[in-house]
Amino acid sequence: MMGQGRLAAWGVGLAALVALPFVYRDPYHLHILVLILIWSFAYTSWSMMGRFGLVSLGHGGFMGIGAYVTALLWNHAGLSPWIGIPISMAAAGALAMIVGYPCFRFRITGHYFVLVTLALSGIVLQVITATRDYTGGSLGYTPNRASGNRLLALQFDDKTTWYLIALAVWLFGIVVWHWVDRSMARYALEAISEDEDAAAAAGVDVTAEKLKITLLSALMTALAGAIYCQYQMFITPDTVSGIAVSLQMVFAAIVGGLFVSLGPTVGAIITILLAESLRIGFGTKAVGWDNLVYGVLLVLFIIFLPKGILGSLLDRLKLQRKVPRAHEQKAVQVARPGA
Amino acid sequence: MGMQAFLDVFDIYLLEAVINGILLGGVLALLALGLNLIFGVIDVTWICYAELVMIGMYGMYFMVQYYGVSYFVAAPLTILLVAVLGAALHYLVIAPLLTAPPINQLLATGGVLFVLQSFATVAFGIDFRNLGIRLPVLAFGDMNFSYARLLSFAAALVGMVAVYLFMTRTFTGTAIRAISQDRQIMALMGVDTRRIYLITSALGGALAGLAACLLVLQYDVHPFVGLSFGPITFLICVLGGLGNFIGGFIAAFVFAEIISLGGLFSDLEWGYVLAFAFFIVMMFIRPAGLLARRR
Amino acid sequence: MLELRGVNAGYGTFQALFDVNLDVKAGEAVGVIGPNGAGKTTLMRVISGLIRPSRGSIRMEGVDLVATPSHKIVSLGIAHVPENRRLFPQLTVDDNLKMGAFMKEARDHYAERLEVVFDLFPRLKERRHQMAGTMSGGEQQMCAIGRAMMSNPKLLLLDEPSAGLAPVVVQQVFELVKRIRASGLTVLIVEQNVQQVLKVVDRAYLIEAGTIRASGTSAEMLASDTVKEAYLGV
Amino acid sequence: QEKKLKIGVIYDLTGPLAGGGSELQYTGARIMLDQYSAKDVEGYKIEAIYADAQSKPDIAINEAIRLIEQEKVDMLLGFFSSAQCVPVAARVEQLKKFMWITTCISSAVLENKNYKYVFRPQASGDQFGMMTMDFIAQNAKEKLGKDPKDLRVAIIHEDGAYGVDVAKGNEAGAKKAGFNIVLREGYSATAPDLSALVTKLKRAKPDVVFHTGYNPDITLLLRQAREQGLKFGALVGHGAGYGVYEKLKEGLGADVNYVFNTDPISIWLANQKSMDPKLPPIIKAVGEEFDKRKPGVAIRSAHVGMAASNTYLFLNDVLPRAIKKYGGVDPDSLRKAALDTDIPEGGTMLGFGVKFHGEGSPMAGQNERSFPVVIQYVDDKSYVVWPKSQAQREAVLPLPKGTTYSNQ
Amino acid sequence: MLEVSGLVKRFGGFTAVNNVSFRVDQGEILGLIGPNGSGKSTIFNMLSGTLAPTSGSILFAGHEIAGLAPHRIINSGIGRTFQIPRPFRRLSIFENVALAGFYGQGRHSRAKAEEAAERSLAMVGLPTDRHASVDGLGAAGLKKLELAKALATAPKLLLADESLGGLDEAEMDQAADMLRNIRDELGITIIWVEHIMGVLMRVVDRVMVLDHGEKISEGLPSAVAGDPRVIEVYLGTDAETTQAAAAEARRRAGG
Ligand SMILES: Nc1ncnc2c1ncn2[C@@H]1O[C@H](COP(=O)(O)OP(=O)(O)OP(=O)(O)O)[C@@H](O)[C@H]1O
Ligand SMILES: Nc1ncnc2c1ncn2[C@@H]1O[C@H](COP(=O)(O)OP(=O)(O)OP(=O)(O)O)[C@@H](O)[C@H]1O
Ligand SMILES: CC(C)C[C@H](N)C(=O)O
Ligand SMILES: [Mg+2]
Ligand SMILES: [Mg+2]
Repeated sequence: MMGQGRLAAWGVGLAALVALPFVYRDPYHLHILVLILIWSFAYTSWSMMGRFGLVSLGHGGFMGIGAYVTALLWNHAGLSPWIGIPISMAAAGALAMIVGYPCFRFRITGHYFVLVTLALSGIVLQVITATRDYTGGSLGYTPNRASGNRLLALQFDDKTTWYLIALAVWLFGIVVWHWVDRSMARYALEAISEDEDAAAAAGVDVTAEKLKITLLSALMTALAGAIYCQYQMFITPDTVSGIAVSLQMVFAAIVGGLFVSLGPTVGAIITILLAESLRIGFGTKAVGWDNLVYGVLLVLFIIFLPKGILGSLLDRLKLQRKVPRAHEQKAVQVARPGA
Repeated sequence: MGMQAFLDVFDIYLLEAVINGILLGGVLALLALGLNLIFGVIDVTWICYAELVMIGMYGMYFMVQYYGVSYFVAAPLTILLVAVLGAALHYLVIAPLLTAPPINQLLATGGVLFVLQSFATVAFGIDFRNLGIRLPVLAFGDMNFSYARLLSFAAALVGMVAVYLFMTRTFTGTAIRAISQDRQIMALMGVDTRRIYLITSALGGALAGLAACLLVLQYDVHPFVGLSFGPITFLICVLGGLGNFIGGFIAAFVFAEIISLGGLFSDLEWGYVLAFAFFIVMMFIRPAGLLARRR
Repeated sequence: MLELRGVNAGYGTFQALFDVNLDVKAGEAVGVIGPNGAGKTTLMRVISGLIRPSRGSIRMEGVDLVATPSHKIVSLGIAHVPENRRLFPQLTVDDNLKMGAFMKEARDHYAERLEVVFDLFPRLKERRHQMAGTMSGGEQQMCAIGRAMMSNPKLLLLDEPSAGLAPVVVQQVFELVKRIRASGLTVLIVEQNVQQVLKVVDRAYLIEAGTIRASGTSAEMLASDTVKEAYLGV
Repeated sequence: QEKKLKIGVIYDLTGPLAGGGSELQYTGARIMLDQYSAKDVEGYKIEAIYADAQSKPDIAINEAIRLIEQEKVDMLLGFFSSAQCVPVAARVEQLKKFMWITTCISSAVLENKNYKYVFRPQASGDQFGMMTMDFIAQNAKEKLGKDPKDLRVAIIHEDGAYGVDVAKGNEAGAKKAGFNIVLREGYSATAPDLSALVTKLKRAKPDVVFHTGYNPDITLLLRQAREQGLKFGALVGHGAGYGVYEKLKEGLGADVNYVFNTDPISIWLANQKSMDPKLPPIIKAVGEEFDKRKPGVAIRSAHVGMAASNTYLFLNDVLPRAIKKYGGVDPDSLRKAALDTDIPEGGTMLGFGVKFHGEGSPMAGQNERSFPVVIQYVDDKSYVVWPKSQAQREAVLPLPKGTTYSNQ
Repeated sequence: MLEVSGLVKRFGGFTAVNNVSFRVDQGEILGLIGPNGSGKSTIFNMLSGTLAPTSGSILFAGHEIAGLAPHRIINSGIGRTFQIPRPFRRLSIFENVALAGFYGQGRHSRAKAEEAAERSLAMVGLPTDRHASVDGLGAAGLKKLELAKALATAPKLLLADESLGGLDEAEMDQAADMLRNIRDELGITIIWVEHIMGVLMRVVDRVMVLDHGEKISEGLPSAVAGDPRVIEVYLGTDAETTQAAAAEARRRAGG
């Protein structure tokens, strides 16, 4: 139900974004922009699941697989990322299925789900580190420089090219988000996140619906990992996998706003810009203070804007429409006999 | 596998590894105890639990090394300090979020983790600090037992039993278990929910403080020491069954044995990979924890 | 014993009670009836302190309840059996009962009270180690009443105690109300089951859209046109 | 317009590596840079811009790019961790900027990369590893009373870039010397428990343990080794954590006695007689400045001197030549000036000479004349014991009877 | 259309449903009564797939459905309501029902689902406005919503669990009429669990009584209401009113 006005706004915004690198050429700022776009895409991918209460801390694992599998295939098997990326996505998807299926089948939800997936990113990180003979371990890994066709190798030195690639990928993420948002699957997933039994009684195949969204989210996250790797031309287990990366995704998505399409993007902008500017601002004059301030600000954001920056902003803009009171209701839940 | 090959791997050092596992288990069990109380019982997530332990370890370090306070005086003070910290954490961060979705709590405390780490960096510097107390070693022939670890083991055992009794036998304990299930209705029971939360958070903090007092005997303190323990402590709580103290205790040992024996076979990381994988498998076999009966 | 004067209350911007006046005398059983959404539950909540009135006064034996923190209201002798039971589903029956005796005054008589409750509901004794959440609806209702009885209250607030119960049990519940009353307890009871409740209470109030529409003795209420109208949609 | 050389300086000031030695390196480099920013070099003012990599490679990359693109620095200097050097060097090369590595040692940074603009006066990790093996090999028969083939050695290392690289050198050296490698294993520097590793060491019964690690893990390992009763004849460490004596002492107490450490020589221990006479006064000045900045340190860490010396080398030798001979501070002038460097042994505060491997060599950019030395901590002092040319005293080998880990 | 035989459900050592067999014919309304905890909801949970039976067989329209996943059972034509309403509060009333219409009927088309939603909402008397929030519903509204959701799945058999609990008398009568309408107009077979005998007996064709997980009586309302065992364990002094209600129902049916 996108109004004409909103459609127009999107169009103008997009045109401006596409035009940007041709007008503004500061390489460092473009670098930050590319990073923001890639991470926004990753955060959006995470939020596809997260918004339905499927809080996964395993996405660091998917991202790591996307990055490492692509790079390993290129270096060891000479497979172009154009083939390597789909394979890496498939690998991440397969892993998501392997962990997701039993999780959903046996009703592992809430805290338990968070922790099972946390173990998953732990495992991926440790495996990458432990197989250092192939992956370089914690030293990190660099895809070989292409000797031939740059396009085939998906390696570009030009920031503008990368900016456009990242923009396209990001846009793709937003489009998928909206596509899910407007599908019946959203109803089903909202229902599942509230009450699985009741959703099943409405005919929803709970396991299948959860698996579908998990698969989608994992595939997208792996793509984000692969793109990140191609752009940075260097990955380490700690920057693309593991619990810290997973937490970073959750953070940004929540800070931005989990329930609006641009929320994770706003989250990426805020967290990355905040971290950069605090670090640069404090410099080496007050060592450590940047992270301290950053942490305090994050905590304050979460406490005072529980729906995220964008989410709270939009709420305030449309006060007239009644807001669903999902969590207020939670405490009022009663005992359920026979459930 | 031939007998000889078997013996090549499982020689007398196997026993040592088993014992190492038990002792490490004591350490992990001690860490898991307070987290289990907070996380499992009142259903509030403290991602920054290990960082509270870190602050406690700094407390011990400064009291003992800088101000020359005796270890036995510093320990209760540290426990008190971290208990206050736990209560403050609740009051400042968790309480405003009690009605928000659980993920917001998880993240807010994740932010606190950041804050505590960088606070420690700013306040105490990046140096690794060591208490410099070296306890003797108990030796039996070729086998040795670390006193520091024996102490943790004993503290974990005593702590576990005490907390278990407190939780099941006392009215306050029962109230603590009830509070996550229906907060509103607690007032009808004559329970001041704020008080219960405060007691629980302080108790959780105190247990973190206790862990700090014992860990500081074995580990250097630095702002990132929590990273070594945080995730694994979480997994232990879940493996044992959230809120199940006996389960958590046992899970700590199971984990420690896997790490210890797994590390004996192959590289140390594989011990962790194995432990993590075991955790995932167990989640499917016994989703409600090791000791839970299958539904 | 209990006295409400000009009580207004609601949820956020929504007002559910308008200038409610209500009295319960010691030893009395008083019923509150009214259609769905009339504000009966709100009335009970406002008495036990779960929500606060925006205006008006509530006194229990002269003590101002509005000024009393909600967790202290129980120790004044008010026990509330909330609508939909609201047990602690993950605790055993025993532990639920224990929570009912949380107050200092009640803890000391825990064992005695437990006897009393088990006498009242032998079923609870059989099931004392079962998780409350897995019990049947009726069993849960017993547990909820039992829990309230644990605090040895002077005034028992019952919010639709017969909802979802089998007919025999409904009768038992009303029997129980009678017995509880006979033992000297004062009861304020909200019910949909008008016929039945009017048999056990001395007086009743009819509440509609947040205001008291009628009140009187049971007999008066049974005969009243207002009641018939409200209930039979005539 | 004023002529200026802007140098971007990156070390870790926060995060786990900061305490592992990076902050000391930063202090060393800064002492030098502060001195030079007061005067000017051949008409060029020196301006240093500092950044904290927070012990994370991605932040190191970001800061490198920012300093180059945003602050428009002419070159980068610093880097403690090889895990940061590897990607940053690749970036810098791609951007055709000049990079002067004072510290990070992994051979992987330069090996087969054929960089044109990246230079490292510092010895490389596998050199560290080979050096210690050589040291033991030369002493095996005489001091340990064993033929090399009977000598049981264990190589253990933290599994980051630095540990892995040193271990690689260890292994090559051990093969060359014909030692019996009874255990070779890596572990994560953040592991909460190393007892399984200690058990494996006990089982392997090594005569010499070669260890590469940072600080908390070294203390944890040795502490658990003591608790589990591990015995050996000698322990040889390789820089990083072993280079910070204060912390070792704090964590291990008297057990730190007789531990060996391989590092570029601490400038305060270097043999000043065979050194270029210009240098001793500078060493003294650095020492005094360091004491001012960090009062009350018993043994001035090798880390400080390493960064100071390597920074000095650039400012005093490479830079003036670039300006005078090649006309400026652009990357190509700096590069040509660096390739011209030819300093004989004794020409740096670290004792070694400087000559860089040129284009076409597999280690292009690496100083071919650098070497580390082996020192031994004895009673709160450190002494150079190897190589012979620098040695200040005989090594105490094996561990004397009665010490905690002694297998005598 | 439904044939249940030897159904058993144990929780740990406790047997909640013990060897229960019964059948329901097309177009029938079967009343299922019994004391609290006698296993009624548990049987519903097994029929709808929420719980897997410990043993026994459930034949629905000739197919074995025991132990199938709930969504497959719903898709095969069994709809249910929950004793305690379980709405999805993050969805609007309309979306709640449209969801059931879409997934409950095997995910055909969105248009069809929305049409089903409109029909069901109208049937139970809830607003068909697309944005009306669930939060505005009172107890009665929530019960209606439960029913609407179940109807939207286009069931052949409807399992109604205590649809009247907590309703006032006027609403109760309305709801009872609604159930009968559903059967009469849509031809949906119904099993109805209820404790309010006065209403139940007027509507059902046949009654089955459970006690302690076992079937103790089955038959026409009037017969069951007179069964001494049923009176003892379930009806108590309510037996007379129940009898009266049953008798009146019979008279109406006959007349
Ligand atoms: N938590 C709440 N938030 C907002 N409004 C509420 C809340 N609880 C009740 N209401 C509203 O207050 C009004 C009175 O509700 P109350 O529960 O007191 O009615 P009741 O007479 O007990 O009805 P019932 O017979 O259905 O239990 C209703 O319109 C209801 O929608
Ligand atoms: N998950 C469970 N675990 C253990 N016992 C259970 C479980 N679910 C139900 N029970 C028990 O099974 C018995 C039957 O429960 P059920 O909910 O089917 O009763 P019911 O006939 O629907 O009762 P009511 O009329 O009160 O709703 C009860 O004694 C209940 O305690
Ligand atoms: C010896 C140390 C200065 C080496 C450094 N930590 C590195 O990673 O290369
Ligand atoms: Mg009510
Ligand atoms: Mg039931």
